[in-house]
Amino acid sequence: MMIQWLWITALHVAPKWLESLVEQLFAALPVWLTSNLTPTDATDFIVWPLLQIGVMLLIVLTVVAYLTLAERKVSAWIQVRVGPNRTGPLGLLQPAADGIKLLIKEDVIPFKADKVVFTLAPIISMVCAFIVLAVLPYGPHYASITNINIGLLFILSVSSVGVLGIILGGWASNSKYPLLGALRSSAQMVSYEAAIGLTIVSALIFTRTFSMQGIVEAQRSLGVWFILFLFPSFIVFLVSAVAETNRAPFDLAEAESELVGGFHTEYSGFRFSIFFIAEYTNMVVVSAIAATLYLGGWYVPGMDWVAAQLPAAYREAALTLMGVTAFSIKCGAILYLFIWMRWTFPRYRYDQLMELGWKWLMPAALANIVLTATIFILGKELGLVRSVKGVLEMAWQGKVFFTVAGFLSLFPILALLNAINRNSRSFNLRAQRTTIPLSTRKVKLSPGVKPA
Amino acid sequence: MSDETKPTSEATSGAVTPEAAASQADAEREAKIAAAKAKAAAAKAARTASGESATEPTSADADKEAKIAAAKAKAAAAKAAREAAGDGGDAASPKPAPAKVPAKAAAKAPAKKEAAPAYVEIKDDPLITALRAAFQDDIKEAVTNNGQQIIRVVPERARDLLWYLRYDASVQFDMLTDVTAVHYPDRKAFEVVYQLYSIAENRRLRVKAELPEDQSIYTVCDIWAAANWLEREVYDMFGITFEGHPDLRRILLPEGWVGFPLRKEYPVEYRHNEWVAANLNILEIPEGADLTGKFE
Amino acid sequence: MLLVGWEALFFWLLTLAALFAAVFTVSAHNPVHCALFLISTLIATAGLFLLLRAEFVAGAQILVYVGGILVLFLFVLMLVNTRSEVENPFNRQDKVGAFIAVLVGLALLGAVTYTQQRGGFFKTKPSADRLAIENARPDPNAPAGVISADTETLGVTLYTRAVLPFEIASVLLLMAIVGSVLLARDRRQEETYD
Amino acid sequence: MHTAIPLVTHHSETLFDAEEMVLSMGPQHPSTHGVLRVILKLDGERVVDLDCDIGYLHRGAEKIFENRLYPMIAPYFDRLDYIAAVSNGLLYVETVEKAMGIEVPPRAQYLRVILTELNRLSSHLLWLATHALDIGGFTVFLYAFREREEILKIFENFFGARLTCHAFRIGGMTYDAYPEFEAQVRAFCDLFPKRLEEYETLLNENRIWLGRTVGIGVISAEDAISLGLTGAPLRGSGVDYDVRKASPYECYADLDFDIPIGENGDTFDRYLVRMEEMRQSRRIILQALDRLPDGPVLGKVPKVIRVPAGEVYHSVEGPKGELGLYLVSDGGTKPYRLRMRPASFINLAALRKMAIGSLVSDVVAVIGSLDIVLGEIDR
Repeated sequence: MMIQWLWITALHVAPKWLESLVEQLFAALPVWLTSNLTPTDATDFIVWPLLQIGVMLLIVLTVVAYLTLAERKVSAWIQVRVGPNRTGPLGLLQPAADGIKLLIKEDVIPFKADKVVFTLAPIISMVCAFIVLAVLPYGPHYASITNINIGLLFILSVSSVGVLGIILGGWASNSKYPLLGALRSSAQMVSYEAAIGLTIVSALIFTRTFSMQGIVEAQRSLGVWFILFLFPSFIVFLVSAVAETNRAPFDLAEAESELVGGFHTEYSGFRFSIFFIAEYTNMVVVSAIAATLYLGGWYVPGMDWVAAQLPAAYREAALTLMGVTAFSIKCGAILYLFIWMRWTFPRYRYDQLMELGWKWLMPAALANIVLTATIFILGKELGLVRSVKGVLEMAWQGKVFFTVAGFLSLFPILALLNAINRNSRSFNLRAQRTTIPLSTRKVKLSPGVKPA
Repeated sequence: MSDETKPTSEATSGAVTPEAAASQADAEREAKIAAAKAKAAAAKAARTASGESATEPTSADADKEAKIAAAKAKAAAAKAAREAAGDGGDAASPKPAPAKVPAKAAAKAPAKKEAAPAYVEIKDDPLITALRAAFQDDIKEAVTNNGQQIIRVVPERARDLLWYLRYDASVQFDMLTDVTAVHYPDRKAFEVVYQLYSIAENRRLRVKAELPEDQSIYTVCDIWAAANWLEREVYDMFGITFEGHPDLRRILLPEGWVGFPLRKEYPVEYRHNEWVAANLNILEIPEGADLTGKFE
Repeated sequence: MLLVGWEALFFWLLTLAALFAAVFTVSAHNPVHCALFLISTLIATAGLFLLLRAEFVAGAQILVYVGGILVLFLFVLMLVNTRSEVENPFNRQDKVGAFIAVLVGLALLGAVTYTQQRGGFFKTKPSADRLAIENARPDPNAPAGVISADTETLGVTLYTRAVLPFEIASVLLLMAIVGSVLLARDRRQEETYD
Repeated sequence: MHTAIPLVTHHSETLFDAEEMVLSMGPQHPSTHGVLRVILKLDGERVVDLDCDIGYLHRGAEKIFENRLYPMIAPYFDRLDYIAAVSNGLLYVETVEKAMGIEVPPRAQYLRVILTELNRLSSHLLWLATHALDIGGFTVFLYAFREREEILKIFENFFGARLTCHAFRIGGMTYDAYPEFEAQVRAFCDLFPKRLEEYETLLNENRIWLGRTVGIGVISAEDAISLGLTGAPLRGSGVDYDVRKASPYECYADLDFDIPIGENGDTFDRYLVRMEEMRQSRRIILQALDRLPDGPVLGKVPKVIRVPAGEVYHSVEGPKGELGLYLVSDGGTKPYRLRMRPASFINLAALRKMAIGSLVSDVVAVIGSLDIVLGEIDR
């Protein structure tokens, strides 16, 4: 009531008000722009970023397209098949064919769907997946688009918004399977985001920064990868990351054998392909985070030495080249792991997924924070590590200490998990025998009981 | 199950209840049909009754009833109607007479004879002997054919017999392998066939109950859970009503289908055009079309 | 802190977006749409935090509110009768609501006027506190690898000076969780599920 | 009451009330193995009640049987359980032979056993494939199809068909085995155990697989018997009943094999039972190959097949369970009534008992473990 009233009064009492505002705005705009947008500003803040974004989108979309091909090829290899090999040499044009097929398909919007949200959902998914690409450290210097202060937090936040795409898509379809998929997805995301966030906290103890480049630099200055210090955290992250990207064995939101396709059951053609691209982009993002946090990002021990051998003019370029290559290889390895997992494991059940999230990964992540902090303080007290201008410095003794302590901290965590899950059903599954009696024998049945 | 329908081995309440449950409307319909056919049947029945009695495998009792029916068709139809409505006096008797059935069977049975199957009476089997002792004349015969044991029982006691075989007999038949029916249009009857199996004794037994058309039989759902779907299928295919069945719906054919395909009078090639048009929306019925659906 | 140039532009854009989304949040007919507008409001607010150079707060706001709480909102909305359209999103509480809204608006206006009088929301120099933080913050173009002063300040404050309120809040939330679990599980459910 | 911009699309319908939701699973659903439709009543994801809607594939087979000459009926059986066409064909010819008292020559008996067991293997492999696929193990699916392909190649050579195999004739076989038959079957049997181990490596100790199958769809021995379950669902519950042992047909009495028996009656035990059955089938095939006698493959059969009046019930152990056939003859050239006891049909009836109270995902797993074929259920 009030809102309408306010609107009406605002527009009716002074109809000229809005017009004059617009007029003033347009009059002021050129002046404002010239005063605020110097040519250098324009190149720095508009031209360069747009160029970088364009190049990166091109590269990432190609990578994503070929990731789908890689997925199919790897799965074919795992399953002793050939895989796509008809479109182009070795099936290399398959992604293009797939893309064209999806583009020219009929775009169906269900009659009873909430059309606005239905259209919005894939866009949310893809935009969020792509925004994150801006802060990934592909390599040193020119090879990354931007380096923001809260890089890691930014990635987590944006990908948590990306979940909305799945949820809203499932809801807006106005159909039961997508709704179930959306329900599953929202529960799953909330649970596993918590686990991811917590496991990253323990990594932050060593990285001392949220900035993605900063994390790489931290490892570069130490000359080690944090996977050595943070092995339990890495495992928790990896498992949660698979869940976060909705991939098997955690692909409950789509679960084609149960929910027919889950949240994207009603999507077709281009809209479906947007979801598809978003999913694979998310895979790339998550593997990039894992590579950055635990595997040194674009840093490989010894690359500085190699660069130092070269003439000074080539150093930067060589470093960049090596960095980008190393980063791609690391991401590729993790992506391969994801694909491998998908084609090996059966699918979790909804409640088992929740159990894994809340009773295994969460306690492990929490315990790991405590343990890592304790280890860090211990190392600090022993004088093995000192903080210089926010970056850690340590000698080889420190590195050995943290490595050993990191791996040893697995045991208390496992002990804790054992204590928590000792009596749960899933914990005792391995006790299940896998052979069955063969001898022909008559089973003793209780005598038939007459129903009353 | 309510007390009323709970069967016991000595009382015959179980045998009577289907009759009691049959509605008055049913009985009236029966009476009308019987009355309408009576006149025509009387002459025909008189001609065929003697031949029928020789081959009819059920009992001399039926034959006797048939003769009565042939002589006094109208009276028999009235009696059938009364019994269908559930005559209290008749219910108390240990062996309810299947009155209306042979009357109609006799009335419509064709003169064609069947070759007598090689059924051999079972003589010395402790289980069968015990059954005979417990059920007396309700077991019409116990025979073997192709080496397989068959018990024929009056439909009213079929459930009691199966209950007995499941729980009380010396060989407990714990598995109901199959329930099916066979239609004998010339006798105007179905044979409801129960295939039993005892896992412990590795023994099979077939129980058959000859059920007049339009009469219902008791469910055995609560004795063997397997009977649920099997009886539904029999209902679906033959239209036999199983009383006390918790969920008697069509199972293979869609809801709303007309007719029971495995009855002999149902044509092999048949399309229920009305149903197809209404439910599948693939057929437009032209004006004045023949909706019987029989193919040329 | 002066609002000039691009900052001003973004400030106004984000503010308007937040305000309009907030209005639609209460006036939308479909609960899920309401949640969507609420999300927009929160994201716009996060943008405002960014303008204030409080990157950590901005990130945490999106992560916690959008990624966590509103996803749960949507979860609940989908579980319950999702398709019920509220014909009139306003009920008899709207008068009370309007009154409170006006009250809060006046209070905010007063606060803005007050700060302006103290010297500086739109016009003049920033306050001494803010200046201190501004000066403490490293140059934005400085090499990465350093926790932003904002994050550090927040962390230190939260775990030293504000530790008691922080803990009280967490205990309160814990109680709320336990309570809601107890309320949600009725006897019938427990019997069927256990 | 409207805001300035119309933002809201109007939905008039209520999707479901907060308590329960009715979900129609099928007839077009990836995991209902054909055109089964399961109507689930859900509380969240938990199944409160369910009902099976079958009959989408109903072809009136039993009605057709009554109007066909005896030799004409046999091919219809291949189309009932199209996954186990050989077993179905065997059931029919044996029933007629039993009713007519025809003696089948020993070579035909052994060949029939070999082919039936191969068919059991292929059926079980298809079950394993789809069961694993339902639970999300896609790789097992393709592995199992790889081995099934080997069997189908043998079938193709023998029968000329891969799916609706038909070479059994009343009184024996239509033709003898092709020359390389024995070698090919032996080669397959040599390969097969390794492949079985491969599947078991992927599944047996897999925590997710165990989590999805152990304790899911439990059915006690008493319930299983009462529901008339046969085949692996019955044996998985610990009841030792296999028609091949209980009332041996063909030459099964001469062959040495074991019947695996489960204990818990859950999906995992049914899985184990079938896996072991595959090993036993291989044993049977090898033994039968070793003893394969020479001689004719077709016994003395009258020109016009006329079953003497009477009735006979015969059953064989199909891959899905006990396949029974009840033949009532009036002495003519067509059966008066031919009733097939469909194992899948009766096994499927147990779904309700097994799945109520579990989750949607479990329903899929249980349907997979029941190993149903809609062609046989709907007939």
